[in-house]
Amino acid sequence: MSGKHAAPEAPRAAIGQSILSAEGVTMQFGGLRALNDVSFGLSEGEIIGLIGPNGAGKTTFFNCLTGLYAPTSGSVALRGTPLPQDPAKVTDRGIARTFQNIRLFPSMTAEENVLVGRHVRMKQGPLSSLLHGPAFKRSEAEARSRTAELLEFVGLSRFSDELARNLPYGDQRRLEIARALATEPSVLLLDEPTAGMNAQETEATRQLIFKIRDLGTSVVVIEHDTKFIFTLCDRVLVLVQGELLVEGTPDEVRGDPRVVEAYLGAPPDEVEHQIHAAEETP
Amino acid sequence: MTRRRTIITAAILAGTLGLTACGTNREEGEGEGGGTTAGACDTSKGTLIIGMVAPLSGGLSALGLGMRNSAQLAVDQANEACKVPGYALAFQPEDDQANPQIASQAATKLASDENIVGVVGTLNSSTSQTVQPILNQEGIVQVSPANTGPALTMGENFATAPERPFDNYFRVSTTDLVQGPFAANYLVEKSGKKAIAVIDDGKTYGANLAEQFAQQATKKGAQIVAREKVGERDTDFSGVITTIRALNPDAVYYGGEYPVAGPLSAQLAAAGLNIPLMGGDGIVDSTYVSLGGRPGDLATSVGAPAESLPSAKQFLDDYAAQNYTEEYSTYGALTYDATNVVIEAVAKVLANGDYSADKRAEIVAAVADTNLQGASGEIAFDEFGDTTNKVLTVYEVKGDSFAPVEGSTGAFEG
Amino acid sequence: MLSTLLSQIVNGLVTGALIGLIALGYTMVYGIIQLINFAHGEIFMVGSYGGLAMFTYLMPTAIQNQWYFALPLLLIAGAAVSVAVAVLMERFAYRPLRNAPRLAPLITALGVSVALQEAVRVFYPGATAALPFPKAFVEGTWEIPVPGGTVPLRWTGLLIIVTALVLTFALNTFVNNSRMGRAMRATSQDRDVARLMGIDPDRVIVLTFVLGAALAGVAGVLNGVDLGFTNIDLGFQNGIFAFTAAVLGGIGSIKGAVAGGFAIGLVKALGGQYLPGGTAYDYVWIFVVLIAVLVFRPQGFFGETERVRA
Amino acid sequence: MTAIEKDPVVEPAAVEAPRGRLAGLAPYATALRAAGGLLTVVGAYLPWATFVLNDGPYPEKATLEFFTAPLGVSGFRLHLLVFGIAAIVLAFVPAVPARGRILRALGWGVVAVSVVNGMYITTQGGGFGAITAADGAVAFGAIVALIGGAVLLVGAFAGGLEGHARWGRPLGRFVEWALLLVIYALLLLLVAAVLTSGGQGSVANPYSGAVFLSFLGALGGLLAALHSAGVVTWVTGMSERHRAYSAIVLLAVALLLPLTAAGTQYWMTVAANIGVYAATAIGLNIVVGLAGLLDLGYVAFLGIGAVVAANFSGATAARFDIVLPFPLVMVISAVVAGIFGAIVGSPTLRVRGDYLAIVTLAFGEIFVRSSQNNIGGLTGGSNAIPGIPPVTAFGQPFNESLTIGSVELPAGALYYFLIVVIVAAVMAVFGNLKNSRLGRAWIAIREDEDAARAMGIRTGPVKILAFMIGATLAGLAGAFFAHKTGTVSYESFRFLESVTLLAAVILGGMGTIPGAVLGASILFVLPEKLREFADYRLLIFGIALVLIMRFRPQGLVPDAHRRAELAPQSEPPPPDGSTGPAAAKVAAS
Repeated sequence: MSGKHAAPEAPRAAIGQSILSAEGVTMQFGGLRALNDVSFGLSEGEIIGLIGPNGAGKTTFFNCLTGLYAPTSGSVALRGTPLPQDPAKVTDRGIARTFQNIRLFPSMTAEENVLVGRHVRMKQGPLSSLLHGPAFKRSEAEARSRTAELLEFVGLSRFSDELARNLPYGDQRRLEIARALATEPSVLLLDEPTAGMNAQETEATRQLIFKIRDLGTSVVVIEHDTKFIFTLCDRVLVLVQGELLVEGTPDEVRGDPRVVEAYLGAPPDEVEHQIHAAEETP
Repeated sequence: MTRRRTIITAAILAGTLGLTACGTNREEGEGEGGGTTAGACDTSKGTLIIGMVAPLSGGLSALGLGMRNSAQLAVDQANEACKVPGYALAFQPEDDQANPQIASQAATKLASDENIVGVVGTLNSSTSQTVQPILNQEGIVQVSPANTGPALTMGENFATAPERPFDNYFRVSTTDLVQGPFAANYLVEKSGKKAIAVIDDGKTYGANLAEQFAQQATKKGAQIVAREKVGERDTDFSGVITTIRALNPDAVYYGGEYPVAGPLSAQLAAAGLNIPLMGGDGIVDSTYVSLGGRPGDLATSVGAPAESLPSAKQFLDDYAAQNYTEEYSTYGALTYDATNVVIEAVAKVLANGDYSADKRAEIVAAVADTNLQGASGEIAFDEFGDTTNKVLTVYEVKGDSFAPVEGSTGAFEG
Repeated sequence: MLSTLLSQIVNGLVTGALIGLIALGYTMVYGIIQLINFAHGEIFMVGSYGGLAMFTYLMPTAIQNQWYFALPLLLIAGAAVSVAVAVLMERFAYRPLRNAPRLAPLITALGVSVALQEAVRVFYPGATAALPFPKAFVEGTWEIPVPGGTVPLRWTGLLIIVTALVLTFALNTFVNNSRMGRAMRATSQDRDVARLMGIDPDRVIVLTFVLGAALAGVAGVLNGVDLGFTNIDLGFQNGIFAFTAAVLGGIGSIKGAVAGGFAIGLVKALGGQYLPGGTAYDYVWIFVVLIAVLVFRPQGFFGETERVRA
Repeated sequence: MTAIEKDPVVEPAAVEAPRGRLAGLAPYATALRAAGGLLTVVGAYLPWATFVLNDGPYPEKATLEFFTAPLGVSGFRLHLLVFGIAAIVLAFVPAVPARGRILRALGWGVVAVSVVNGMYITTQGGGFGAITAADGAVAFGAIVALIGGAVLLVGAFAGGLEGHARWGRPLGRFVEWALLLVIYALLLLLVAAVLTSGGQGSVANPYSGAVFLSFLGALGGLLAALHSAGVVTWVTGMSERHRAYSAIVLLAVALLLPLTAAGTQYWMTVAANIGVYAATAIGLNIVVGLAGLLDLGYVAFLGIGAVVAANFSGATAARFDIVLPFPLVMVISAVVAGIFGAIVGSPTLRVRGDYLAIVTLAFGEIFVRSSQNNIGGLTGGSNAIPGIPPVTAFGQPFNESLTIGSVELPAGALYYFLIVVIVAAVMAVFGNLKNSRLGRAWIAIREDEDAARAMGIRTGPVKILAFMIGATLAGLAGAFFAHKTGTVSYESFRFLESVTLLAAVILGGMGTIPGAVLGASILFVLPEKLREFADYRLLIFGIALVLIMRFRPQGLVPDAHRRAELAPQSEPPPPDGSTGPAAAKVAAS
């Protein structure tokens, strides 16, 4: 698919087969054009960063990818098959996401949150739910052991029975990732996974995302923290006012004057300074 | 905040109590209560209870509370007059919330008391449907002042193969089978109305009454130009009125009660339909006119007119003398009679012999043989437990109340 | 028949104007705090008893029969009682639940509704049954001639229509042009931002309840004057109709509430006349319309955007 | 009960410092506590009424004399005596954990008992003279006891409140089984005692309401004290460790109720009606409690089930001339109600929140109006469908009494057994579903519908399924209802009944298994025990709804999840050193 869809800028580092692609996605809200003809491709095992100033349309783009919004025009395809306009079906097909403003199920325990993530992967019909037969017990046990693994994976085992709302903020973000992973996605979309985290937590998250990538899941990350993005991603996309401005490796993007100007509307040296300042105060 | 509120609440409570405070009602208290222990009567053998099942709360409580007071009046009078030698009578009203299920609970509660000698009620036919079998199990007599559904005494096939389902059940109210046709005969034959619009409120009493009226009126050659329903909670009937207005009726027959009938009559006039409204005993009430009933409106009621019956006048005066908070309402006189039917039967049975639950069968039999001059007229029961008093009178609104129509009193004979 | 059709339309307009007056209260309260104030129908009912109490217990007999003195007094009394009850209700039942889960205030509203109705039944003398209401206006009917007959319109019905239109216009002007009205609109957009702008949301919310209740009280008295009686059941059915009207017109919209009221009135009148089942099912048609509107056009006639209520 | 409601379950870590002015009283805490207990004991022994009110026609039984007997320590005075002595003992024994809390509970109990009895005597006696001094008689029992209770409360607060006691390590399995057996047996006796306390209200026994309320006050104080002492938590923990065992024993215990003092036809009838509402409320609990969809027309499903059953019952007014066996009728009723549930639930695809509530209300009203109009000749219209024959099995009609060997079961006991089994089955359905993929999907939708969709939950079908299953359970109850009541009338299925069902769910606790049963029981038992207040029934009901929402929205038996919502500080997780700006951000997001 990467063949079909030529990237405008430098050739990407081909990590694996292309898995997710968006073609000319445009999203119009009344008179406001939130996304204008955005195209991109994601390969297996790749981590892509999506940056841009506030209101650039990053989250809108995520919503288009996950079927929450129906794009005004353009298409999104997973492994060449167009995706349905239904978040539930998209998740079933293998795309999972987290939310910018954490949306856990606050009054469920950490374990239950992840179990809900197992929803699409569990074979358990209503009748089976009702009767609690042997098949039910097997699927429940399987789901619980998988859940335990995932909680272990993100480092939240000890909070298994804790209500999501009572978790510390950083752990809530991690739990959201575990919940998304429970759907066994081939693509994971993370919307500002380090927002509100301190340096230590940010670093832990970076390692977590690498671990996820190593398991074979491709990742797209929205983040304001440019340092985080540049040290994490294989490729970086810059979205400005709904348009894809620049795409390239972290180094290419970092050096591109258009980015710097559009991103902060200020001369390059100042921006460099501000980017670093931003890293200090999350 | 919370503390302050608590203090205020406490203060209000204290104030309320304070208003009623200072002294006790000890003196009155000893004599009153049930109003039964004092007096000259011999009550050495104990107390017997007459129960009631009626809606004392909720939307129908106006009727239910009127029933309660009227029955209480009958019981109090019986005690004063030492009707049942050796026993005091007590009255125990139970709320059925106009709900068949709750009625069954109330009936079961009464039925489980050995000292219950009879039950007066219910108001709604649907509640009686659940009360009947429960009282029947214990052989307790039930006398309803208000049920009108024919099936209660004649079974579901009342028209074709009447069969009495419960031999402990009686009623002093006439069934729709009598009242509806009686009204039809009068309106078609005496008043000469040929195009009649029939409206009901969709409740058991009203719907059946209207149905029986319509059948008889058709038989007598009148045309039923419209058959409409108004909602239980409706207050503005202009829709119904406009519908029938186009059909040029010369009279309206309404199956239902006065709270709707009064305003309906007023709105008929307001829409330019100056035709009489006729209804059943459910609209014979002093407030019918104040709610909008017009001179010329007609109603049928059970028994001979009050003026010709001293007992009826007596009831009205006695009720007024008691200063009850609630009106006696539609079923007051009938409830008073129903209670007296039970009291008379108990008195007769216990004149020779002490009470025990075994006596209940005798009480039922005594009720079946009732012959009583009541506030609503002669009361006796036929083989189904229906009142044989099929005498009805037509009333017409004159001035601000219903007055009997001269010469209209009579029995329905088909 | 033309006269029947026109008569039903007139009936629908009278009913609709009344419903619309009540619906204004629903729509404003919902617009500001997203609460279906289920008890608003009872505020309407309480208003009619307020007017009745004024007439029965306070009014000098001399002016009881002079409607131009009596009617304004009745209206003021009805509105005052409604407002008092609504303010108490807001303060003690709803305000403590401002940030509670969304089911809590709705259930509270149900409780308030039951309690108000019962309180009147238990404590107002004679309220167990319907009570006559003074006919404090020109009695009689305007027979409007049309081809093939006449269309009767009670003068009191006309009074209701005119009052509803005038009050709606006044309310609309107030909300759009006054300082307080602007505060109301700001609060309905975003309570927190409004607070930052120096608006006291509590005051605005109370004002909303006051305005809605005053209109409901006026409607209660007018309804009594029109029908010649009042009862405690009035509130429930009219309240639900009014809510339907508010939704139909687009909740939050003042024009919409009244337009919705007229629409509901017409559905009831014309549905009872022309749809199968007749008047026995007119009530059902209103609910069918309600369901259809909520399912297919939840923003109503004048709703600007589709509100997704979570 | 009173005391429980006034005792929100907040568990502070350490001794809560006495508040405000009470702080100054801390040194005198022990003295105050002892004095309160002593006053209570004195109050119990003093006469309570200055007069002998003969209220009722039974001169020998129905007097207020038992309030005046100088040393008659029985009934509520026995409760006070026990509470007072307990308070004195606790005041001087420092080793008892959560002492302050227990004392507070006892204090509230004393206050409740003395207020109920005092107010009753006052209103019956016509003024304060009745409980003070009048006509040469003195009776300060109520006032002394009330002061005792108040002093006890002040003493309890002044000494500071500790956290709830926690105790009881897990014992051996068989020891715990035996203990649970004893506890559940006590529970059975307690239920029977509540039902029969004060006796059956009648003209012969006009004091039943007051005696019952006083008993409730004492019971509330006792339960609150036990809760403070950690007993309730301990028992709950034990029963959770042995869920299957507890379920079986509780079922057996419920089936034994007809053999207790409450085994009368009257209470069997009431219990069967409670069962109908409980089963329906559990169905509603799926819709409201789990899936978070408010349904204001729910009683219609009960009605649909009842109408279906009535039409296949052989009643004369039935539409069909077919008589089907009861188990089959139950299945058909449930299925038909379930289909209607799916129809009523279908707008959930497009409508959310309070709008959905109104849609369901509209459906409920359409049902009432249509059945009143006898739609399709199916509902009997205003005449209802009467004369539905009782369920029979092996030639034994369920509405009659039955003697097995030497055990005589009251009439209605068979219906009671049947409804207990039905309710148990419905509870099992609810419990199983709640702890399954489907149940978690419902809760997820309740918590955050968009997030649920993002987790792959097809919210539409899942929500409709909630309506369908809930309606099915209601339909099941409806079939029972038709035969038990014998009449199916539209009058049983009005809006107010839907509100009552909703109130049962909320009062008991949304989303919990025992909640709906408890709620339905309270909503039926209280009006039955307090029939003399029938005039105020709905007024109190309305006000109670408001107060519950205000002060205890989580219900009497809160769901573990929702309880946490209301007291988020319970057992905070160990800090992991990285929580920095977390709290503020959570609030902001």
